[in-house]
Amino acid sequence: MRQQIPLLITFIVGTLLIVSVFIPPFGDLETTFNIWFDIIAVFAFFLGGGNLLRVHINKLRKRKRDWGFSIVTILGFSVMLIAGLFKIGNPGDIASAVDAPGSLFYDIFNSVQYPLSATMYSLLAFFVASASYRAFRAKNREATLLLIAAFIILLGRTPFGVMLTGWIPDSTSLLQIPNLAIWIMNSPNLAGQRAIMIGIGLGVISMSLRLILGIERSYLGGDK
Amino acid sequence: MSLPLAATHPRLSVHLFFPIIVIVLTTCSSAFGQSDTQLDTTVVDDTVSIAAAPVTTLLVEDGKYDDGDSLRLFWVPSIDDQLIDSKVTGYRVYRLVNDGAAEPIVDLLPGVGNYTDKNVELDSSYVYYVATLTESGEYPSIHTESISPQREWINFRRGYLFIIMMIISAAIIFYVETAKRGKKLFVRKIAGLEAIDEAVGRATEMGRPVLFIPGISDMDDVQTLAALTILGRVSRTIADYDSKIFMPVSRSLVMTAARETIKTSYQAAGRPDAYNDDMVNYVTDEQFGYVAAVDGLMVREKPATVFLLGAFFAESLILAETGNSIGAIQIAGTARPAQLPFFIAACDFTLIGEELFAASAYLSGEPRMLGSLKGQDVGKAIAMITILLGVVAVTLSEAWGVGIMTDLHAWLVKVFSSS
Amino acid sequence: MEHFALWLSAFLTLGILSFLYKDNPWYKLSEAIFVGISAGFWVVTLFWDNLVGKFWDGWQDEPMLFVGAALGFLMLLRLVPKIGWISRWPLAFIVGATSGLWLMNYLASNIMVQVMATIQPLFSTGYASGFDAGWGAIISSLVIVVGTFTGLVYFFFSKEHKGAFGGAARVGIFFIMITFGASFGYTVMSRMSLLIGRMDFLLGDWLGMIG
Amino acid sequence: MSTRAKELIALGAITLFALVFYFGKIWGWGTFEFPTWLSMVVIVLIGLSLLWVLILTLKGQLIERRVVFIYVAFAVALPLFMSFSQKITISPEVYQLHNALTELPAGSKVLISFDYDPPSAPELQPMAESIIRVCFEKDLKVIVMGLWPQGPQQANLALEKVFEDSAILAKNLQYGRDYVNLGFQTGNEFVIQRMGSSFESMFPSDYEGTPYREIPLVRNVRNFSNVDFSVNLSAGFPGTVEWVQIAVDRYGLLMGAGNTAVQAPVMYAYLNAGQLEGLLGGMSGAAEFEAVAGYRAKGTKFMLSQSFAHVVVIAFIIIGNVAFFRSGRKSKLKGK
Repeated sequence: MRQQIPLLITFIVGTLLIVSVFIPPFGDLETTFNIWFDIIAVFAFFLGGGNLLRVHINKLRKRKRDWGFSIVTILGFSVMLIAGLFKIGNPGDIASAVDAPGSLFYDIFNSVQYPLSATMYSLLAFFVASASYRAFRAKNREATLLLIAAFIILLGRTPFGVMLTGWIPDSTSLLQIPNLAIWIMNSPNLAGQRAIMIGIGLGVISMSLRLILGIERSYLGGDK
Repeated sequence: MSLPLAATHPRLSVHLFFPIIVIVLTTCSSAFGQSDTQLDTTVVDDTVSIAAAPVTTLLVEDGKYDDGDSLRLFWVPSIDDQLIDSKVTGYRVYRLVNDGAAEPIVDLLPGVGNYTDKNVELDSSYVYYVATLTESGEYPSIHTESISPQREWINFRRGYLFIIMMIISAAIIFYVETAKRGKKLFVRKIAGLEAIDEAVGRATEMGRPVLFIPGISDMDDVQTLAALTILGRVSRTIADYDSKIFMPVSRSLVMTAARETIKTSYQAAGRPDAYNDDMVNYVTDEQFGYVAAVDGLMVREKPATVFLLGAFFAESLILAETGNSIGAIQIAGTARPAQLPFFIAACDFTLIGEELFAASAYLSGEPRMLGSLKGQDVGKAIAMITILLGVVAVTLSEAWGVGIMTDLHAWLVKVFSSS
Repeated sequence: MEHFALWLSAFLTLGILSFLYKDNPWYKLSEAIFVGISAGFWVVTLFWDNLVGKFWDGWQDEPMLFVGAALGFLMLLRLVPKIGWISRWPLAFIVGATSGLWLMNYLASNIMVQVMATIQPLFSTGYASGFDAGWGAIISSLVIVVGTFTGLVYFFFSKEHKGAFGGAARVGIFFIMITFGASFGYTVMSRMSLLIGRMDFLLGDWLGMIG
Repeated sequence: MSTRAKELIALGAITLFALVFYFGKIWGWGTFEFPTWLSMVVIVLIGLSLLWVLILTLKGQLIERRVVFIYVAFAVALPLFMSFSQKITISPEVYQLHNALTELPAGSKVLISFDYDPPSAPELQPMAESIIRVCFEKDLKVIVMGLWPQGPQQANLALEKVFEDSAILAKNLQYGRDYVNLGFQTGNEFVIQRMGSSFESMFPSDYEGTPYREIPLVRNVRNFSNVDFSVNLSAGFPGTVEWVQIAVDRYGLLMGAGNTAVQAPVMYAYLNAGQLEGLLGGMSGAAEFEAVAGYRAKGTKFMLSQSFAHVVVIAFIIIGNVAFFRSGRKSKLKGK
């Protein structure tokens, strides 16, 4: 029973949503599902947020390594909760938008969360460089193609690419690096993207069918 | 001069075309004795007022293949609706429900000639008219006839979509059944998946944990589901090897589902007591906050093996490079094409798109699962044949005007644009 | 207050950047703040947008929302060990719905649209002037068709990559590699501008050294 | 000396550096700029050090990734101080925008719509600053607005920046008379449409809450026909596409645009069809505009930073391959 009911729910809901595409009166099911999902996600958040707190309180209580930082996390979490749920400092009191300019919530977001987020994002600039250094090596034919394509696109977007091949006459202007870069983006790149996308489409169909039909059930009642 | 201009500028050609239609229509209507003096009567005393002609040939019809929840309006825009220096500032659609009072329902941009009213109910009747708006007033058109929306039970426009879906699904189910009956099916090796056992084994030998990241999307992304099905197999191996796994996640629902998955695997391996909820922890929904925490965990816990499977966005390279720097074996996979190059660059094995979805079937080694992979190939074959056929057909038809090829191409277009 | 906010932002920015050197207390502090604040941010946002905005403000008009809330409530039963297994129901619901939705979406947008887009003439004749496509265009069209075709061959699971089939698969993986190289090169530029923005904040807004 | 001590010294140095320059900022030190010779020296040094890394690699010594990080950091940071500029070839569409602005008679009204938010600021903010600056230099009146919620904020930042220039400050420009910020309005393309008949209906009051009719600059501006030129700075939807389709096509507004590098390619179609009077694309567009306007500011510096960063990435790809071929392609290399 414990296994059968979930499998049945998955089957019925999945089939219903597939069929709804062809039956106009069921057309709203997708929207309905999305709203329900959002609501379920909020309830699940009690579990997630609770888990976050529990982990850090445990760390604190058992004086595990780095327990001091757990205090900071708990404090940050509570401050943000109080500021947002009670809308502290909001210009229009409780009726105003939670992130109205001037509120504590808004200020913390701007001077704490935004710089943190933007900086974490900007780490990519460093990692792009280190990955290029380490990984773009002509180890074999595939890697060489990857390297050449990346190199041309990169060069094509800097003034050096223009200078390097500017002497090539207009009759064979395709060989000028900026033009070559555009051609790569529009032709071989497009072809590769399409193959990958069609493949993904089929993968999703097969995966979804396995789930709906209950062949794949490792996430629920396990494989026996 | 005007002809090539109109040809290169579709909107302009439309605007050249409408006046002609309107002239023809007005001539016709006056010939039938319906006086169109409305224009004259709306001339107002105010000298700054700008009069404009109302829209013509306003038609209303039931929205096809819907739940009886739409009505579609068409009209020919006002003759004064010009591309440049137009007097017309827009159109306002009015509606009379069950012969009640007229109410405005929407304002539209100039140049617009249709509107779909999606706020209608099955049992009511509706009458519409459209007013041309200028800066000084409104110039209403005649009313439409009364209409009630109809409900259709089947969307025939998507017939071919249905057929294609059935063919692909049938192929998959057919091979699943064939395999179930014991027929051996060949599936080629997928390097990234062959490496999983070895990678988990390595973690065990080194006495270091396995880190599993299921992407940053929630359970409403099928990539997350794929990641969880793989987690089912991987955690089984981990349970067998008595390795350790830890899994920070960025969604509460994923946390719940992942716990369920790992628990099940440990039970299946006969070691339910070794399972512990702390294997999976929620961190934060914030994309880069999650990344900051995972990066920290990576350098502190030094996992021997890192799995990055699921939906990844800009953070893919940050995670993969950090994982690389601690010398972990990394197995990555995503169906987001933009992130694949970063995984290719920084990870040891990468499951490219479709391989991510095939992974759990492949790992299970179960005949039924492998059958579904074979079924997928049928879909690929259909796509490939269609592309070849279509390209040949359209080329022959465009270059040499081969009639049958034109028909074939037209049919393919019809089939594949039925979505 | 303005000074404080500026220094706080700069402190946190440098804290994250310090991770590039190695893991250290400064980074750990920034990370702890980040996790706490952002988790709180999302609880608050989800609370106001979803629970209040979608459920509380909507249930009078849409009583079916209670089904969603009930499923959400079942989720919480995990906390009661004895009947914790009921929490699989909402999960099963989500898995079913996600599978059904994505199956159709991917069929329509990934397969049908992409196949359709690939069906283009290799060349066509103009009304009077014979072929109106130059060799460049013909080659480009051929490359797209061949690349898409062989790329799909690469993804075939049920046939060994041997012989002519293997050759095609190899051409396919070449195309896929070019694709990866191209998108890598293409993204490098936008990634750099993010860092430039942060540097501008540190050296300009904070320290006022640059204009 | 132990690593720990070195780290503490580095930390102390950073703190000291920050404190010194922060108080310097408060005391009014102003900005720093390398003279050309110093810029050249810096570039030569970076080049030489890269060469040295190459030689080390040839000798079989691989550098670790933190060295790569340092190069990226310097490649991005140092050009921000350089007055030296790379030779910039100016695209015709940049000239076109500049000419369109400078040929306007003094007193003409220019509408600038800020349709982006902070993440796109590195690319679009330099454009905003130099465009506003050119307007003020030519005594044009500036009306700013935003279709993105954070747009007007970005506009204010840009205005503040422009007023730091003493030449502009000396003009003693008045808010409300010479420039105005109308703020943000929700509704995306419909805002543009309604502005076609009445600005006031969409912006009953400006960013600071002053009623539209009480602002001298816009009191007589009814719709697009009272605006002489417009510039749209856009990072997506709603943005240039919507402005072109509605304001340009329907109301005949003259418009130029600035776009992020990612979306600029799409806009060339409008440029070629004559629907746009000029286009700036990404950081290079901003740099080119500054070059035409005859001064150097953020755009040029950012562009320089970006080019430097690209060169560094390219250099390390080459070094990586040298390392690989030197090792005889034998073993699978893993940079530390």
